Amino acid sequence: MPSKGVGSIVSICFVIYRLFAGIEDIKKMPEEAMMAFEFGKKQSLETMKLMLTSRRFEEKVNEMFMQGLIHGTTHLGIGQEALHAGVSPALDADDWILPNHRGHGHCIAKGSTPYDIMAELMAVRDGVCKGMGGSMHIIDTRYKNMGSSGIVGSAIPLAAGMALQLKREGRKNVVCTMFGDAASNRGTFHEALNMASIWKVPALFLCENNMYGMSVPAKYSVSVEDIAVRAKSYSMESRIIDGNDVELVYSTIKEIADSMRENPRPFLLEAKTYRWLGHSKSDRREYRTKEEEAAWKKKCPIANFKVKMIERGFITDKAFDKMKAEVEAEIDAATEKCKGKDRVQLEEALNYVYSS
Amino acid sequence: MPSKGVGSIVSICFVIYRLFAGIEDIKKMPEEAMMAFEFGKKQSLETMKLMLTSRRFEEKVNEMFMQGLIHGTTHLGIGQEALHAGVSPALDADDWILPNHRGHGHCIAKGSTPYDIMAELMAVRDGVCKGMGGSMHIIDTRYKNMGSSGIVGSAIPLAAGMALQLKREGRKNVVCTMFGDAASNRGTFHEALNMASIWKVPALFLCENNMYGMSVPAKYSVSVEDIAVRAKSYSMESRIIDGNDVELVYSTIKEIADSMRENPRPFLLEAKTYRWLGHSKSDRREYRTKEEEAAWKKKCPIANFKVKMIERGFITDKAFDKMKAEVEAEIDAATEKCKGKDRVQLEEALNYVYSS
Amino acid sequence: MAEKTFLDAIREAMSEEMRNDKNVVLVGEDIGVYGGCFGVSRGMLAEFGTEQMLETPISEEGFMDMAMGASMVGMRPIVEIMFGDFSTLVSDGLINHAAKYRFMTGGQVDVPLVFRAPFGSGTGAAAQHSQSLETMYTNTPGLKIVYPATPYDAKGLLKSAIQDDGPVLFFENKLLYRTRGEVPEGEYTVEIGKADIKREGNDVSIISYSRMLPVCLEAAAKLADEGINAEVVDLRSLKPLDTETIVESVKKTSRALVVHEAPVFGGFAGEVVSSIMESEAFYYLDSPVERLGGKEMPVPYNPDLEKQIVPVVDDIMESVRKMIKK
Amino acid sequence: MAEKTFLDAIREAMSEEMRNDKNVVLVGEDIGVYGGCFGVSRGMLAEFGTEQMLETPISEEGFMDMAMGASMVGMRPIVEIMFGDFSTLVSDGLINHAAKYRFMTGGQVDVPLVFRAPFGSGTGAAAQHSQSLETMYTNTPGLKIVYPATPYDAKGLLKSAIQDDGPVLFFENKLLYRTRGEVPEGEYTVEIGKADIKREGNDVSIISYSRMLPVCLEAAAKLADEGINAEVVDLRSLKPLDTETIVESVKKTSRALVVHEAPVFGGFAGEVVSSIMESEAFYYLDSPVERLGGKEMPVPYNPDLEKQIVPVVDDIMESVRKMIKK
Ligand SMILES: Cc1ncc(C[n+]2csc(CCOP(=O)(O)OP(=O)(O)O)c2C)c(N)n1
Ligand SMILES: Cc1ncc(C[n+]2csc(CCOP(=O)(O)OP(=O)(O)O)c2C)c(N)n1
Ligand SMILES: [Mg+2]
Ligand SMILES: [Mg+2]
Repeated sequence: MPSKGVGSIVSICFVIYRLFAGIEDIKKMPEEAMMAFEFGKKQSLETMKLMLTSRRFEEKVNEMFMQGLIHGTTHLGIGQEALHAGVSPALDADDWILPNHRGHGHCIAKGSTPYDIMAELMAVRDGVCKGMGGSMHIIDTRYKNMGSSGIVGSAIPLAAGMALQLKREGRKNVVCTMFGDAASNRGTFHEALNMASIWKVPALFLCENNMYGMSVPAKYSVSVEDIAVRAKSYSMESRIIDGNDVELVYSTIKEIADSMRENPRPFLLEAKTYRWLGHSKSDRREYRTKEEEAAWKKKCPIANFKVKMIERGFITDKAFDKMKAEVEAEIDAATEKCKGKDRVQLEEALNYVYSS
Repeated sequence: MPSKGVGSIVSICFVIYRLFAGIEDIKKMPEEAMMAFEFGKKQSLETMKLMLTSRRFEEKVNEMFMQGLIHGTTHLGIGQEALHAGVSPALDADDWILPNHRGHGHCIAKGSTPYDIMAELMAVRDGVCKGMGGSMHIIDTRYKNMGSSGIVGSAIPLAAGMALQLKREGRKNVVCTMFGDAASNRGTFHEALNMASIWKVPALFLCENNMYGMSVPAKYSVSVEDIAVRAKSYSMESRIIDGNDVELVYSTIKEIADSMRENPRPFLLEAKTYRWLGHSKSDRREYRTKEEEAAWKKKCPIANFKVKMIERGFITDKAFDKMKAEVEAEIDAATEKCKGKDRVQLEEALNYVYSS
Repeated sequence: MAEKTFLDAIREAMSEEMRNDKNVVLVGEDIGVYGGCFGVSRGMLAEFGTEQMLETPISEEGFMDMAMGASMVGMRPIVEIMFGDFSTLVSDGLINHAAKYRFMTGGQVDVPLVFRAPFGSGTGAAAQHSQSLETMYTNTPGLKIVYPATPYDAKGLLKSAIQDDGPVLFFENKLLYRTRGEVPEGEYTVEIGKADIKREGNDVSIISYSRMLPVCLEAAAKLADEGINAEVVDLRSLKPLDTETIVESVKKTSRALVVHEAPVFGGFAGEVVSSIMESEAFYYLDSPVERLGGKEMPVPYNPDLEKQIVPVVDDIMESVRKMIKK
Repeated sequence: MAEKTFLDAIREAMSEEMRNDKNVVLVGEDIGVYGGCFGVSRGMLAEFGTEQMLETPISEEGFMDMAMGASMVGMRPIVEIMFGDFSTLVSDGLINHAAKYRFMTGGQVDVPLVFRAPFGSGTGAAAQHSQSLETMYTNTPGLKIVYPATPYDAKGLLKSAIQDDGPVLFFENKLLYRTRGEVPEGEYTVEIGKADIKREGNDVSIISYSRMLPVCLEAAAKLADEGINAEVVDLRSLKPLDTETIVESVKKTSRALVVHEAPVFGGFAGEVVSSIMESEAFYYLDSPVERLGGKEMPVPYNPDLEKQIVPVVDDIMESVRKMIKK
């Protein structure tokens, strides 16, 4: 995980600025102030490494599927790395996350190693869930990751409930749950956001609007242009951000989470992004155009951040390639390590059914 | 049911006025135009009779409960008569309604006789549902009343689905479903309004905000001051009205329904009102003050409309008392008629389980 | 020992556990000032305040899931729904989440949640407020289900349920709320998964639970007048089911009748019948095991019919008599 | 006759009925361009357009209820959910509404709705996408439930379901989708409520449905090599259940084994066992009726375990052999 040193200081200044500025002032805030947040070198390098790890991990999972070495199904997050590398590093270690089914990158960013997760996908005992859960249920409580429910939208109230309990215990922690554009049409979204609001729980509802729920465009299924608008139904604050800008994601999450710690309340944050690959492995992507995909690939969070890093003198092409190769080697090694590892047997699995 | 003659003409003028006036104009619309809608004498008398019938019917049901002549439970609508007498008469005969559990008055206004409903409450064969449904399920398809579900909020999507089918068939009819403030917290509200919006179905979602869901104040359970605001989450039009003003209810419903016929789309209408009695028969009303109740009784839809009628020379105190006595006699007679009527037997009831 | 109502027993169990542990929280609609739809929590708000009494909007699915989320990080919620019929609204939380999170996470997470719901007909509340929906859950690994018939068992089982680290469904029956029975003052629990012989006998085992139990006991008392000595087995827990007690009883009596309020077809009795069929008790049977339950129809509002669709004392006596004649 | 897949059979049944009646509408997620999660409706959008193909948001409860509302005023919706596990999200529509509206209204309203859901494990989809949840519904008066095992039955039963004026649950199994069988070209229906003897035999009745049926048939074929002649009964409909065919078969064979994928405890087999227990077939039994079903655990992602928790050919053969030895 990136150190929070340099970035945090900048970010805190930014938060203070925003806190003192009224809503009107924020609107009038000079461009420079809005643009003020930049990672320092160390954090930039760490962030880049995280994004590359997320991307490479998914590529590797894809390869493993093709080779029949992973079974079941999986939902890959390629294209959404700015969220992975921007969210969890902006949170405290004791803050919780609940990514959705497309969440491997978030899980790695919160602390699980590629090995922990790859082992789960390969259903061996070393997997975060001992091979019982698989891709849709990467839960790692060591790193306060309560993972995803395979029932789209059902983790939204789970997160709200966790936030409620943290608040009851007087902890200054927040719960951040990620869900898609399509999930915002579930009744659970409505019920959970209403209760989160009336009980003022520190839940950060992060809608990763990647424009599609499986094959269905949000433009068709979501009756409103910006999902953030739905916060009004719950007297809840909200904001819309470019989900492909890792510095913006980081600083926004940090600002909101820190403010929630002091003054517990929920927040709806909408991050616009795009998933490059199909919904799951069997998707032919007939529902969208190659042009649209190409346009979004131009907004690649990694490529764009790389340009900035080069501009700022934080990285060279060569150093970037080296980092990429290192990440690749690391993930290859983690994957190799999974092979031949033993799996949980029936007797042991029976122990997980009922609490003892 | 009141004739739609006089009132309709005024109402149509009003609608035309509003249609030609843009949104901005409506805001600037002179007080007089907003106040323009008044019932003529005939419609006033019919409306008053409907309100008195609704009130007296509920009083009678209450008495019957006390005497142990009706079993189960019931939710009385006393105080909400302006909605009963304002909504269905403003609709066409082929428009559908789906009142909630507090809906006897709506059922009568749509066409069922007090006898039809009282017979249902007394569980005799002549009841609208042959005594199978009881107070929470007064459904009378002869009058396009698809009645209430006992599961709060579940009739909202039912109504949206009915509207969808009417639209598919090219009918110029609307479906109006009534639900409470508390029902707006169910996930079904969210899911149904979203789909109603994307499919542009002619569903009029009428939230009867009587400030409480059982013992729970809307101020506590609903995270927003005005439920109508929630329409924004679905890019849906909405409006808030005084639900105790029968002329306003009538003209608003008429305007919206007529406009939906031409241009099918959903609408969220919030009517502020109050239920005078407890939630159901066993309610001690410890959750609200006598002062609040008294204040709302001053806003009695019947008393206030009576004042207007007297001012307009449509009724005298004496005529009013006579009407009241007539209504009372009518409901007493209907109730007496139920006594000793036969009930459906087991063999017959078995026929209702499966379609044949 | 004091005679208390079933309702008081539940309130006492909750109150004791809430006093012992501030993380035990009652969650539900109108549980505060109103005291709950059936008065179960009447008076509790004064003692426990809003910190332990979480009054919810009408958002069953949402508050069940929220309670579950809270339970994964330290709360021990008791979730009350007003009518068991609204089980349909919380089944995703219970079946897809509460029952599975411990398993799916390889044991990382426990869900110490109690779900309380009143079932049953007999109050004139019609088809959507009168069902007995235990079979929505009995086929779900990961859930425990208890369904007590007496105030004593209600209190003891509810305390066990609250103390259990996994999800437990605690089913109540509206018509039992006002029934009375002995409830000791002190702390005690009843073990989940143990049936109880509520009356001993040699001629037939009448196996039942919840509201049908007193009806069976009444039938047994009347059968005694006819010289028929019925044993009445109260299952108390449906899951895990105490097959041992059932089998021992049937081996002794050689006959069994299973009685519940839910419709016969697809009802829980099928499991009980099978458990006898699969045990050595099968070889002791003098006549086939029989089932009595609700008729194949939604619960009618018509009170004459409402009475006719659930088994009554006469039905039980008649079944037993026929069985014994065979 | 043409050999077709189970999946084609379903598509054919829907397409034929949709051609015959514009009010038959397929409702569900990603059913259009995508062709449905498992490809059931692939290609149908081109023929039927959005008028008869209603692609929904992820709002299972809402679109089930909307479809039901529409069905009360003329639509004949076929509601598809992606995974049968999401039954939990539509159970309110099915149990509290679709099953009851005709009854509660004294016959005023019919609900001609078909609910289609794919169940079952074996695809590595883990605990929330692999269940067999038929018992959530089998105890609900007002619902009919079919669960075919062959393409022929799938087409015939689905057409009957669509033509039925009441709610019918049509359950599918993912592992059957690609299986092939003969499906006649012309119009035909299979009556709801009739079981089918898929293999005749005299030594034991193996009673099953859906995905376990081919497994039972394979076991029966192998048992024949050992000189054991098993009869295989395919229930096809769970509700109404064809007790007559079951009873006749068991009277002939004197032994019965009931097999399903859902966990044994609380599973539907209990109903089948009871129906035998309560019939004259009981007196013909040479050994107790046995059940085989899923293990008492959520479906694990680990593929080794996933295979071990459902009955396989060997389990069935072993059970039968033991039964016959008795
Ligand atoms: C309740 C439910 N309905 C449907 C599905 C099948 N499904 C899984 S992911 C998905 C799309 C979700 O879209 P979105 O919420 O936008 O997240 P994204 O996949 O785009 O990240 C669907 C339909 C499911 N798992 N749960
Ligand atoms: C899903 C559900 N939850 C709870 C109940 C019990 N209940 C019946 S009416 C009611 C209050 C409804 O309040 P509101 O929607 O505001 O309508 P009102 O009674 O005020 O007209 C409650 C809690 C129910 N019938 N259904
Ligand atoms: Mg999406
Ligand atoms: Mg209300």
